[in-house]
Amino acid sequence: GTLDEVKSRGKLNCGVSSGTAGFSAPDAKGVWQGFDVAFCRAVAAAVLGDPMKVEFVPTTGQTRFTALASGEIDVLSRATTWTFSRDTDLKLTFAGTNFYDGQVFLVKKELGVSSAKDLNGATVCIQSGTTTELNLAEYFRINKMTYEPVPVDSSAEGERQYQAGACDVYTSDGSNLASVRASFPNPSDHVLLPEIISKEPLGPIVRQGDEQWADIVHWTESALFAAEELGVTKANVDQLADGSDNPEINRLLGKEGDLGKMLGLDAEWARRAIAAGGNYGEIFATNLGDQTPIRLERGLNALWTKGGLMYAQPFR
Amino acid sequence: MANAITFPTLEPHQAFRLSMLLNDGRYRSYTIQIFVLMCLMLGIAWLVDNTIRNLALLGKDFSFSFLWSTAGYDINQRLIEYDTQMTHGRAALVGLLNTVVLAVLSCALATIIGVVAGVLRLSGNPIVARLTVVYVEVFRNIPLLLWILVFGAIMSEAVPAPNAFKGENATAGMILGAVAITNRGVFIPEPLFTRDLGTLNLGIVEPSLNAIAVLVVVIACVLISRVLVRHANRVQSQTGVRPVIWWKTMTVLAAPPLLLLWALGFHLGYPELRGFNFQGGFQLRNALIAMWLGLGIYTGAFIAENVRAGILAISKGQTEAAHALGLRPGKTMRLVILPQALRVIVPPLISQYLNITKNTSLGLAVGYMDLRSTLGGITINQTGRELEGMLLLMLIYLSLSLIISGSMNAYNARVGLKER
Amino acid sequence: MEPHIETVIDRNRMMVSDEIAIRIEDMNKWYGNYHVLRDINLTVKRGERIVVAGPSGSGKSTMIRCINRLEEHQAGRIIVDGIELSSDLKNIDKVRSEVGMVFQHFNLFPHLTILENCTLAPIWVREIPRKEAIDAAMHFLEKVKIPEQAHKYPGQLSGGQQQRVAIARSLCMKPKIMLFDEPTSALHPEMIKEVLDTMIELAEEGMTMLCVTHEMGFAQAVANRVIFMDQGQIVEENNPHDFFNNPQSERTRLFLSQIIRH
Amino acid sequence: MEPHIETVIDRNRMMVSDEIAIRIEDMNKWYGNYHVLRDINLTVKRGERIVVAGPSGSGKSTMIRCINRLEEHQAGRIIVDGIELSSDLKNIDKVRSEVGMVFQHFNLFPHLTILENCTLAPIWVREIPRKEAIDAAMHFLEKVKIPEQAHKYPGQLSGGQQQRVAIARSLCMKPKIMLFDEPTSALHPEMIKEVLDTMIELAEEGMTMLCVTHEMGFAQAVANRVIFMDQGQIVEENNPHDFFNNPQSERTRLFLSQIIRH
Amino acid sequence: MTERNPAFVRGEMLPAREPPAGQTGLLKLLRENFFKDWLSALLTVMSLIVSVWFVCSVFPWLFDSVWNANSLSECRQILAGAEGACFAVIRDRWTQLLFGFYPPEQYWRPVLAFALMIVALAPILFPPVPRGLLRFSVVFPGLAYWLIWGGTLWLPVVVYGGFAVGAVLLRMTGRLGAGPGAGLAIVSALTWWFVAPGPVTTVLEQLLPLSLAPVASREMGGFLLSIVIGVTGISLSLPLGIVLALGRRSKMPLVKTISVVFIEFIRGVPLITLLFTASLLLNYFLPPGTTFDLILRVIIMVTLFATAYMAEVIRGGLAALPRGQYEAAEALGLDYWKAQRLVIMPQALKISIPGIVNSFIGLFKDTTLVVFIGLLDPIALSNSIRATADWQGIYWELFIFIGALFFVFCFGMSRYSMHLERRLKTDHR
Ligand SMILES: Nc1ncnc2c1ncn2[C@@H]1O[C@H](COP(=O)(O)OP(=O)(O)OP(=O)(O)O)[C@@H](O)[C@H]1O
Ligand SMILES: Nc1ncnc2c1ncn2[C@@H]1O[C@H](COP(=O)(O)OP(=O)(O)OP(=O)(O)O)[C@@H](O)[C@H]1O
Ligand SMILES: [Mg+2]
Ligand SMILES: [Mg+2]
Repeated sequence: GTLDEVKSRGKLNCGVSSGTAGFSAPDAKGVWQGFDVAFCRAVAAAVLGDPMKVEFVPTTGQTRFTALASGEIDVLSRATTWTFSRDTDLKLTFAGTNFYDGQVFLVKKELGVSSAKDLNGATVCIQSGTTTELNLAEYFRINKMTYEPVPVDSSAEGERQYQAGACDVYTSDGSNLASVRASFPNPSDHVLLPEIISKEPLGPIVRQGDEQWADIVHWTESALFAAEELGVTKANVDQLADGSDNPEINRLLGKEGDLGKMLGLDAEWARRAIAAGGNYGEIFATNLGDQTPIRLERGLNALWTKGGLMYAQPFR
Repeated sequence: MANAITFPTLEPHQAFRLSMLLNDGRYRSYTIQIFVLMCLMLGIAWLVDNTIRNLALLGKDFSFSFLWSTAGYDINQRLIEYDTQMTHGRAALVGLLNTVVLAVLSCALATIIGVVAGVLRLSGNPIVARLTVVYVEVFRNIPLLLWILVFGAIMSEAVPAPNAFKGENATAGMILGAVAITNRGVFIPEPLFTRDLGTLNLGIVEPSLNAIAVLVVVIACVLISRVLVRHANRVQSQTGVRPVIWWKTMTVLAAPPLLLLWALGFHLGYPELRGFNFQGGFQLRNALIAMWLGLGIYTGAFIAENVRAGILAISKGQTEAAHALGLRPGKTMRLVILPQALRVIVPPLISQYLNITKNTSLGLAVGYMDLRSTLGGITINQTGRELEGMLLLMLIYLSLSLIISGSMNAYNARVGLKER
Repeated sequence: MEPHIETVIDRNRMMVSDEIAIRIEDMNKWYGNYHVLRDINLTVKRGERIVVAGPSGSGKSTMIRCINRLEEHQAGRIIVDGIELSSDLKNIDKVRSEVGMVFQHFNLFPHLTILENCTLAPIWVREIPRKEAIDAAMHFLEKVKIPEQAHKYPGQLSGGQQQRVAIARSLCMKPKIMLFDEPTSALHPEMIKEVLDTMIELAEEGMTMLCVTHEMGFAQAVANRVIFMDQGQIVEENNPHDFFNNPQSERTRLFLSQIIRH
Repeated sequence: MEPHIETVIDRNRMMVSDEIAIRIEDMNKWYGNYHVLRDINLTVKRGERIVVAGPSGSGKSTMIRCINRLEEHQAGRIIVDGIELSSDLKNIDKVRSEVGMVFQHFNLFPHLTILENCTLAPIWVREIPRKEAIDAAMHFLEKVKIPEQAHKYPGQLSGGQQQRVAIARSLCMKPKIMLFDEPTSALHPEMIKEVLDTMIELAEEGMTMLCVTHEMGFAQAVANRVIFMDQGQIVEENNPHDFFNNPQSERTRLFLSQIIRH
Repeated sequence: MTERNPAFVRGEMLPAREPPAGQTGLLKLLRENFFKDWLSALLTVMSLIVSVWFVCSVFPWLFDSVWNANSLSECRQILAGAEGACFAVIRDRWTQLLFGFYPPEQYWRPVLAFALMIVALAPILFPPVPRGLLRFSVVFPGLAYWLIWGGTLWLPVVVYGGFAVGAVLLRMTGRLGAGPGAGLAIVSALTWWFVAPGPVTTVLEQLLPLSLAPVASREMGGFLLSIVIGVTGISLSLPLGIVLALGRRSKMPLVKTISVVFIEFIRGVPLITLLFTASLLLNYFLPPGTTFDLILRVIIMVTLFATAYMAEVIRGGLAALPRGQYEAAEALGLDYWKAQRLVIMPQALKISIPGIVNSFIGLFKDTTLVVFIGLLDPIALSNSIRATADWQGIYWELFIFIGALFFVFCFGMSRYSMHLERRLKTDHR
């Protein structure tokens, strides 16, 4: 299975986007950074014991599924929406949702638009080859409005076109637009319209047919949620791993039970995954949160206990 | 030739031996060809077998039925009717038409630029010649993709947005009140008719009868003017003097179409700023313009070199001979230089057309919805039919190429110089 | 040097009129700062046949090309058939349609058949009906002995045949004067004779000819006068007999000795 | 026609053996539907020197090229040195290494030096050690009197020298038979003699030679037999003396008169 | 003037004189070159206006450029509203644009490989260079592979061993005739390549370790990637192109048809569809479960692409050879392959060098298309640079840098190929 391949190779091949601020982009030293990247590092830490043993494969909207199907990458972590046809027809397995997003519209304040319903006749920048494109077409169709699509092939390109005024509206996932807006010289000149026209559950994907590998990816993700729920952080994970009075933490970090073995990994897998970049909340904060230029709110991505949708399956 | 000396007589027909398969010129070529054929068949069989097994492994089949399912995505530039509820096949057709339109426009632009630059480069004026050299070298030595991106950037960065046309203190204005150059495209007046003859339903497309009527009349006028020219030729060959017919041909070419247009109530629909954008008129989108300029100017540099080479290939002696015979420069050009230069220029020109057609596939870079972006892009991406989609895509490009190179061969066969 | 010409034509049979065909007075020409032609003075009478000789680079071609204004002269006068060559385009046209020229490299139009080569100028310059132009062309092609090639293309003919076509093409304009610029020097030796024969025939008919050539046999057989040029000037001018047997100038002697040795 | 050959070599000194070198029986060849060679019959004995003459297009080159299978014949037989030419590639290779051929346009390999031209085939076909091949090549280059050019490239030599190299190159394969296809017709007249001299020397050594040429002086001096071809057939075959002085066929007479006048 | 009859002899030669006034000097130069007629004058004026406008609009921006900053916003602060370029991005990222993510401490390896490439090309491109260097040209590909990808030097050595095995077998089976001998040699070489590299390399490596730190091809990007793809594509396509060109000229109808179909197919589809084939389809055509490096797949497709064009270039070279060369080789008894190798190809290839250089320029420019399948060529890197928070919004500076580098490369090469063409022309005369 994929697990053995990864182990014998000694590297995890992880498909990411070649450049989306906050999610994945190489820095000046060529080290990949971002939310999607951090997730891959967690998987690598769990499986191989070293978060740096990841080979990042930049994929485009077009090549991503083929790269996965052909075995070029082991996991695709590229803000890909979980949809019915992708899951079934394209033979993919979604290993869970690690980011709840929704499609929104970004417009300039000076246009005086306050609702998406006012956008009749507008020119809309949109990344081609994404679900966004289909949502957009449907939304305008339902509301009996017309629009002029301007297809772009990357987020950076869409942003440039929007800024230059080549389109009135830029539509994309809310997280993306928030980071785009944040990077503008004066963000307050732009508004995100209140309508969220689609649900975009994003998450890592693996090939269909390798249940063990899908489980590993899914439970690594879950471990990160659970760690946040249980208050396990990058800082205290080593200390808690030596034993705590919470049995669930003990099970999670390999002190009790043999959950790791059931996955085909060793006992400390989750501990390493958490140590790699912290729990889910920490990953979010370092890549997308308030301290970053992107300044994204947790919103739906908060824990279920805090009004969000993030909910770890029980480690038992 | 009787000769007494005994001579080793050999049997006239040697029996077939196996070694002749390799040593006998007649059989060896068959041996080799059968060997090659077998290798080829084995190779193809191997590929097909792999493909079938891979498809089975992925649980996919091989079928083109996806072409008849709903596309769902939008195409901004469409020459025939299209909306999101139509099929992927229809979307591919729209893309194909966009490809063809772009190719035709770019070929025209490249030819004009190339011919002008090629001629200017040979002009005695050193400044102009130097500038054309700069143009040719700069464009030929930098990748086309970069140029397309640059033109895309120019069109969206250096050109005013529509709302710059708005209000009292507008910072931009329309050219002659009819053409608006904005960073969403160039808006030009569109032809409109007050008397609409309706449309002709041909199944796939529904062309407007007005357009057909205009086209028919124009073609008829061209044919008539050809008759006039032929008549002039006849008069010339009989009397030696060529009758002056330019005004007749002009009239024939211009008057009937103008009359028809008047009868149909032809007028121009001017673009107007309404709402977010200019409405009315004809919109040439940025992607089209960036691709058009990129392809046209880039390829123009190559054509300029071909043109220059073509003109240089006609030796100075030809001009001198024509002058010595008393032919004026204009006639020398028309009767002696051009017919010869064209023979040299046209074949490489057509292969540049071929390049343009293939290079339209870079439309993706600026979001031009050509065949590759529709069928080879969004459709494949949505349906996961990369095998079928790519095959179809390649076949279509191949047919376009074959059509173009076929026309080149026909031209070569027609004008090839006769040699000893 | 093999003499290609066996028969010396009867010079007296060809009358030289007193009319002046070409008159060049103190003509000078520069290429940039390079003084190619220096004080050229030459008068050619109608019916005269003049051979111009001289070392390479001496300006022979340039002089002859000035006569139908393929090159512009900068000082002095050239009067052809009573028309002075200046920058007046009308005059140039008139002169060019009176003066035929045959080049070293034939310069036939390769995209036209032999017949079309010959009728092009008559039809478009003289504005003669096509029928007549064709008849005339066939007549001249017969004269140069290749009427059967009329519908071939130049590329299909041998060098000698091509040069004869070039002569016929010039003749089709019915010129009063013919200029030849080394018409045989690009030809294979076997073909030189057929071209020279054609030229001799032309000379016998009394055509005014100015001929740059190194075929001394031809000069001896046909020329009324031989002109020797060097360094852009006319160095010696004489009748062929004296020119070859008793050259006056040192340079001529040197040149002749070289030519004949070669 | 200038006779380039002054000395008529002593024919008796050169023995003609009774062995047969080449035998052509009822050979026919077509180019498409065009019948180029018709019922050719010819026997050449070892040591014989045969000159083939005839008007252009009569099939001389084609016949000679059939002998080493540069062209394929379609009917009849060709037996060279006891080997019948058929489509058997081994036989063709054998024949080709016994038969040397010299072309009108030399066809030296311009990317190789003279010496490399001469050693190429011995090394790669005969598989002789390089050292020996070079010695042999130098020997033959001395024979054709250009050993000093051995390290130049063909482009640096004159036509005559190139043709002599071409002969030396053939000789390096130690052929039993040499074929010449108009070896002098692409040469400037001054260079013809040096090539003919080389060929005469070869003849004196008793090489079997089949030579297409229009050099009648050479034919008279060297040939045992002259063969006259026209329209793809052998029209006359005779000893040189009778051939030139007393031709039997009308066509031969016509041809000789043309050749000699030109 | 005087009538000079019958004879005239010039006593002393006339000296050369200066041309009359108005025929020389600046004025004439101007008049003749720039203002000959109204069209020329118009063109002159227009060209001047265009040049001046271009200079005025671009130069202030260029000269006012900022080289020291860490982000675009810092640049903007420094410029304080003035028009100016922010070349700090180049300063910040130029190594990335050149090498991609190649480990910085290993940069010397590709640089050395590039320098060696010039040495290896020298004997082919510059005739005065001693021919002996050709041996180095043969060794170079293996050496370059080792330098760039690292790993053990023994791997390329063992791969070269395959050629040696083939050559030895060809020698030994020479008696069998060319066809079977060559076949056997090819089969044995292929067997060697399939069987030997693994074990033999390991053994040799244990005996004498010669290793460099391995670098994955994924780490390569920028111009390094363009050059690697371009150079490998062209050099691999050369032998294949020769075979294909010979196939296209073959008298055997089947061989000819196959060659023509292949060439026309490849030349008839855009390169980008072939690249998509490499990234999307190649896996379908290979046995299930085989995956290999995307860059390798791209190189395969690019090689096929270049092969078709190369075959046409070489076919041109072959066609330019006079028939006599073939006939002379045949008459000397050389068989087809020997004639090709010793006589025909050396000449045809020499004639084709300008064409080959031009194909290389084209291919090198076309390597930018790999951006569409997610490889990090310079253009893709410029996109990902623009995706970082620091340089979001920067545009022209990156394009200018990339364009300038391409220009220098391609222009240099195209000049060189023109020079070659001229030299060939004089060589032939
Ligand atoms: N277009 C030109 N520009 C500059 N110099 C020229 C030009 N044409 C000819 N010349 C020079 O003018 C001189 C005379 O040239 P011309 O061709 O008249 O000589 P020629 O006597 O015909 O020589 P040849 O026997 O070689 O034809 C030569 O020195 C030549 O180099
Ligand atoms: N490859 C070919 N295909 C068709 N016809 C050919 C070919 N080669 C020669 N011929 C024709 O065959 C005839 C004989 O040609 P060949 O070259 O043998 O004549 P030749 O006697 O050598 O003439 P020459 O003295 O001109 O060399 C000619 O009519 C020629 O046109
Ligand atoms: Mg001259
Ligand atoms: Mg012949």
